[in-house]
Amino acid sequence: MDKVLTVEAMVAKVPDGASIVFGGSSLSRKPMAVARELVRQGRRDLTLIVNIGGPEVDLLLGAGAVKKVVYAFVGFEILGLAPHFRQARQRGLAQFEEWTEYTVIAGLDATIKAVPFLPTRAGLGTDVLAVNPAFRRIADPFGSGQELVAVPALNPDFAFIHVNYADCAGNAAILGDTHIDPLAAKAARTTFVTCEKLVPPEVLRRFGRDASILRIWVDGVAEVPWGAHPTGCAPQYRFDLDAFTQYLEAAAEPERWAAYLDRVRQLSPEEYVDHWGGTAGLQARLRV
Amino acid sequence: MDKVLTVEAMVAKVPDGASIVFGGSSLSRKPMAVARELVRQGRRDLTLIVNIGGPEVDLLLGAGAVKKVVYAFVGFEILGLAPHFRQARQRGLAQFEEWTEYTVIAGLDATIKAVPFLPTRAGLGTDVLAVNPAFRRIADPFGSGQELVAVPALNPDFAFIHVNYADCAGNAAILGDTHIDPLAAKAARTTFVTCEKLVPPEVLRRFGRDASILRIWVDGVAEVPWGAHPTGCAPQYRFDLDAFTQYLEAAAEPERWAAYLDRVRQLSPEEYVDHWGGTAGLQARLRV
Amino acid sequence: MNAVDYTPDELIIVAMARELGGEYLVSAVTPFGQLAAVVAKHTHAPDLELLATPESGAGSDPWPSISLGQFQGLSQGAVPITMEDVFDAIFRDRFRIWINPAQIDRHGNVNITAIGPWERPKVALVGSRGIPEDSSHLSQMLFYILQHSPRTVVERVDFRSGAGWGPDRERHLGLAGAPTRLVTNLGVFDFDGPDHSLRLRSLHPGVTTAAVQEASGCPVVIPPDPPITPPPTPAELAVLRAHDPLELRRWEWASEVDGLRRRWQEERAHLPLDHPEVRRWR
Amino acid sequence: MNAVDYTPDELIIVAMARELGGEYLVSAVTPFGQLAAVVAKHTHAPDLELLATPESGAGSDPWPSISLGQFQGLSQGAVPITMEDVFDAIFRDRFRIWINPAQIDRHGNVNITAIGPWERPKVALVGSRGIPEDSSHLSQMLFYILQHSPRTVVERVDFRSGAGWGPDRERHLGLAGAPTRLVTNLGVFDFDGPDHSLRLRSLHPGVTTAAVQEASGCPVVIPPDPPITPPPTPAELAVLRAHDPLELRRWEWASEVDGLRRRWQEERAHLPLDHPEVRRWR
Repeated sequence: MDKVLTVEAMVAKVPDGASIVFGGSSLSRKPMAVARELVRQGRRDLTLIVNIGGPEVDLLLGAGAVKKVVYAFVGFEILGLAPHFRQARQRGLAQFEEWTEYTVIAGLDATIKAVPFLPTRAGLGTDVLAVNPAFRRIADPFGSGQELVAVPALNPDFAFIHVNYADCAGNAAILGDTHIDPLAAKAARTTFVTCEKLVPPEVLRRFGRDASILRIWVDGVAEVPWGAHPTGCAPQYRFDLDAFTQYLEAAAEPERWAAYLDRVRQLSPEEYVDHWGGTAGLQARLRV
Repeated sequence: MDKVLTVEAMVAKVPDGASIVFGGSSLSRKPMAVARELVRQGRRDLTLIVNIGGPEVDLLLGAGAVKKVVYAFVGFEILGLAPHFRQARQRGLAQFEEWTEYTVIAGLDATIKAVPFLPTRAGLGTDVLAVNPAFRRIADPFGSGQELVAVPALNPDFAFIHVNYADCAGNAAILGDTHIDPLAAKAARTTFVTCEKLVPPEVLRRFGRDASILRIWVDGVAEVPWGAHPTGCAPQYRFDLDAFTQYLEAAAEPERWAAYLDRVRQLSPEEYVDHWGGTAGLQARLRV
Repeated sequence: MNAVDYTPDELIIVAMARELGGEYLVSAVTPFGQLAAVVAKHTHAPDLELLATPESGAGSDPWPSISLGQFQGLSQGAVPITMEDVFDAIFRDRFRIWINPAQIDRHGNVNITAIGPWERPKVALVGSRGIPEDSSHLSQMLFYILQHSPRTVVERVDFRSGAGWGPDRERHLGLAGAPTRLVTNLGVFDFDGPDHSLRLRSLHPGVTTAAVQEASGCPVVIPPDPPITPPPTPAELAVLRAHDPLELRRWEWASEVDGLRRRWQEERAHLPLDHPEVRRWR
Repeated sequence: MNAVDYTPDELIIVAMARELGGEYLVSAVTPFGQLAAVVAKHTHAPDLELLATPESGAGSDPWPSISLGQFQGLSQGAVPITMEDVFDAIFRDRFRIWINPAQIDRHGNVNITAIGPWERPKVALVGSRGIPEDSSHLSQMLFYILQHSPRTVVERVDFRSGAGWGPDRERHLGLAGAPTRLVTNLGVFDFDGPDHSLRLRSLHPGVTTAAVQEASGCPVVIPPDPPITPPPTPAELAVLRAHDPLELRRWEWASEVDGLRRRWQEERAHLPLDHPEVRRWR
């Protein structure tokens, strides 16, 4: 079984208006090649679902590709606030639904477990319940009097995940933090994996429990070296402060941002690596 | 931090009437040294919680130590039915509550997630719902009309788990199937781990994700070689058909069973190994 | 083409194998179920993902085992997955399993819990295990019975460990987890008779429709001129036999105790069981 | 005993460290939080289990990092745990974290979501992240603020990302997740004033009670003769400085951009980052 395809072909399968859950977390292992390709192909009206979102959400908001964001967090961590997320929130340029870290997990897990909701106490006593109309309050059916939050199932059309290694059948190994990626892979109707390197199945199996995404959940896989850049992908590379600085400078001014987007639209995944100095240039700055 | 103690000292902390969840599954990695020690110390009125139970449940039922069994399955797999479980069920010698594999998982997970219940569709259309009074039927709070089973939280007083390797702080590595052991460790008020071999913490960490039980969940750890015997403990040893044959022959007749129990009461964990030919004798038959 | 020699157990396993296809996690609980998956994978269903044990060891190529399932998975470098992974696959319908119930009834309800009333059974069996999960979520529910008789194929099971057709299913489950196939020593069946009742799909070679009806404790819908179950092909038989050198399938079939002991002693000689952790720590 | 030289950031971190104890998983989100955990573990709280990143790498001995958290965990052979493991630890109260909110109010509600109304904020911040989970389950809720001012310590937060005291807590949560400590650049506080209100526990050396009240946007309960926060010991300072050779704590304190760049370039020289997978595949 061979599920290998290009990132262009993956993204071509995503219609306008689709809902997408992204793997990774903040500045780590975000499927950025996919986010760029969504911009290149001019996708519109997307619903993005993230736990700890960052540059992927910000880029797509900045490109006008987004209708709605479901999120527990969107930011650039140590680099500050996400500029387009901030702007879009403040100007009402898209719909936003604030969840929390565990409720995003629970929403995906509800879909995985084929139930319409999962209960939690998380969110009680906060204003998340006031601003997020997706949740319901329910009583403990066993009569304790405890009130609970019913978290509805999240049903993303697509999951996009970037991993260290995968095989052609879609088995995938993540060597560092797995974040929500295994959950996203199981919950989405269609799951696409990009990887730093394709390896033979017998090599992939050697990663043992690091091979945390099983092929039965995966519909397509693409080898995209530096596919998480400018976010990091441990242990291969760390996040690229230079690239983020450029991004933040561009985002600060409309004309520069338009030029930045033009460049995103022009560069194929291979050209993108060349633009950043090729493998040698990137490794010199980013390998650890 | 040193949590090392003997299996005798662990079991001494278990009062009559306690509820215990056992790790392992059927003929694999059952904490049998603990089950034998519970018999030796004459514990009574225990509530046993198992997913795939087997010889540990059967021994304790046969010793009259059990008030109630919560189970999805109790049997000897390829060796047939569990003789004392069968007898106790047929003669009403203890209370029995039939759950299912996932609902046991969900009951433990509810405790871990600090909620009084978790919903599932498992059990709908079966007679498990008719005979198990612990469950409730609830409606989807989001109004789909779907009926669900509300699985109540399982709150075991103790978890007993047998693993391949552990360190003195209670970190534990399981190399084969983990079964419900990580869940049991997290859900119980007090968790005790027995292991084939204690190793230094820096060695334990090398097992990576195979170190699936973190010390924050563990209250005590004991080195008990062959502690799962006569069940198997991959990759160290497989189950002991000779020992099971003896057990089943003894269980078939009251006098022989009394003698069998006498022997269980006489042998310390070390003497038990000697009785079975010592390490050399056991390895000759059971190592793979 | 020459006729191929095969035994009844081999016919049953091959008939089971032919029901499997697609990309699913397939559980390995019994020798018959394991071998059906192995035969399917090596003939018409290469995308199946076989487990080395009921709940772990994905990506391996295991054969049936009395006690070596986990060892095979470890030795073959199979990916150790968790029970939660398996149930996720069940709930998302990415899982297949051949279930061998003690009783099955004309509407596909199955029983592995108790003969007689649950509260005080005549024979206490084992408990519902994971069948409630399977029978509420899978789009294909596969059963086999090695001794088709009025005691195993019944009008109504004593206890529903798994949900067949009936008012509860109509109300709560619909097609999710509904029974789809039964393979016995007499033939292949489905539940597409009137009112979702047991129906013959094919007769095993040499079996008559009268024998099927006589061996069943409930009416069986029998179509006119039922087809004959196609016999195993040489390719199917070759795969099957290569993956069961100790003939564990015969043990499941006949439950000979001496045979179990001999196989338990012999089986560890048949696998290259050489786990690095064992070498490191011994 | 000689007086020990220390800087304000070091005093704050040590005051934070002293609040930690027992056997808990401690998350590493910010340099201050990370260093507080490291100082505690290497002085009075050896049983703490430090994470190398917010959600993984247990059993390591990490120091604060701009981008190397995961790499440290991998290089040190830390056990990679999952987000689910972390939330299980939160729900079972085996977890501790120092949270740095944008606003905290007199009843310990905290805000990292938005300044101004949520629907159309004046400043959109980041979203509640995992604070709702912490503030409904942990028995110890620890907050720090590096710039104690009427904009950060307020009468009422613009948005409750985390649940302080109030009618919702009384009704649904009780003590689970209730705020317990606030450390700022001026002093150490709790919420044990009347009606669970903000109360001074100790003043940092040289700070007056008047300065505390002036810097706060809400009344602060100030006991007569409040104690002075004990300065860092030489042992505490030694641990702190050894684990922050690039002085990332200063960056969090001052947010100097050039400093970030320099540290990003330098930090990879400071760790023996040598993961076998990198060697194998490059």
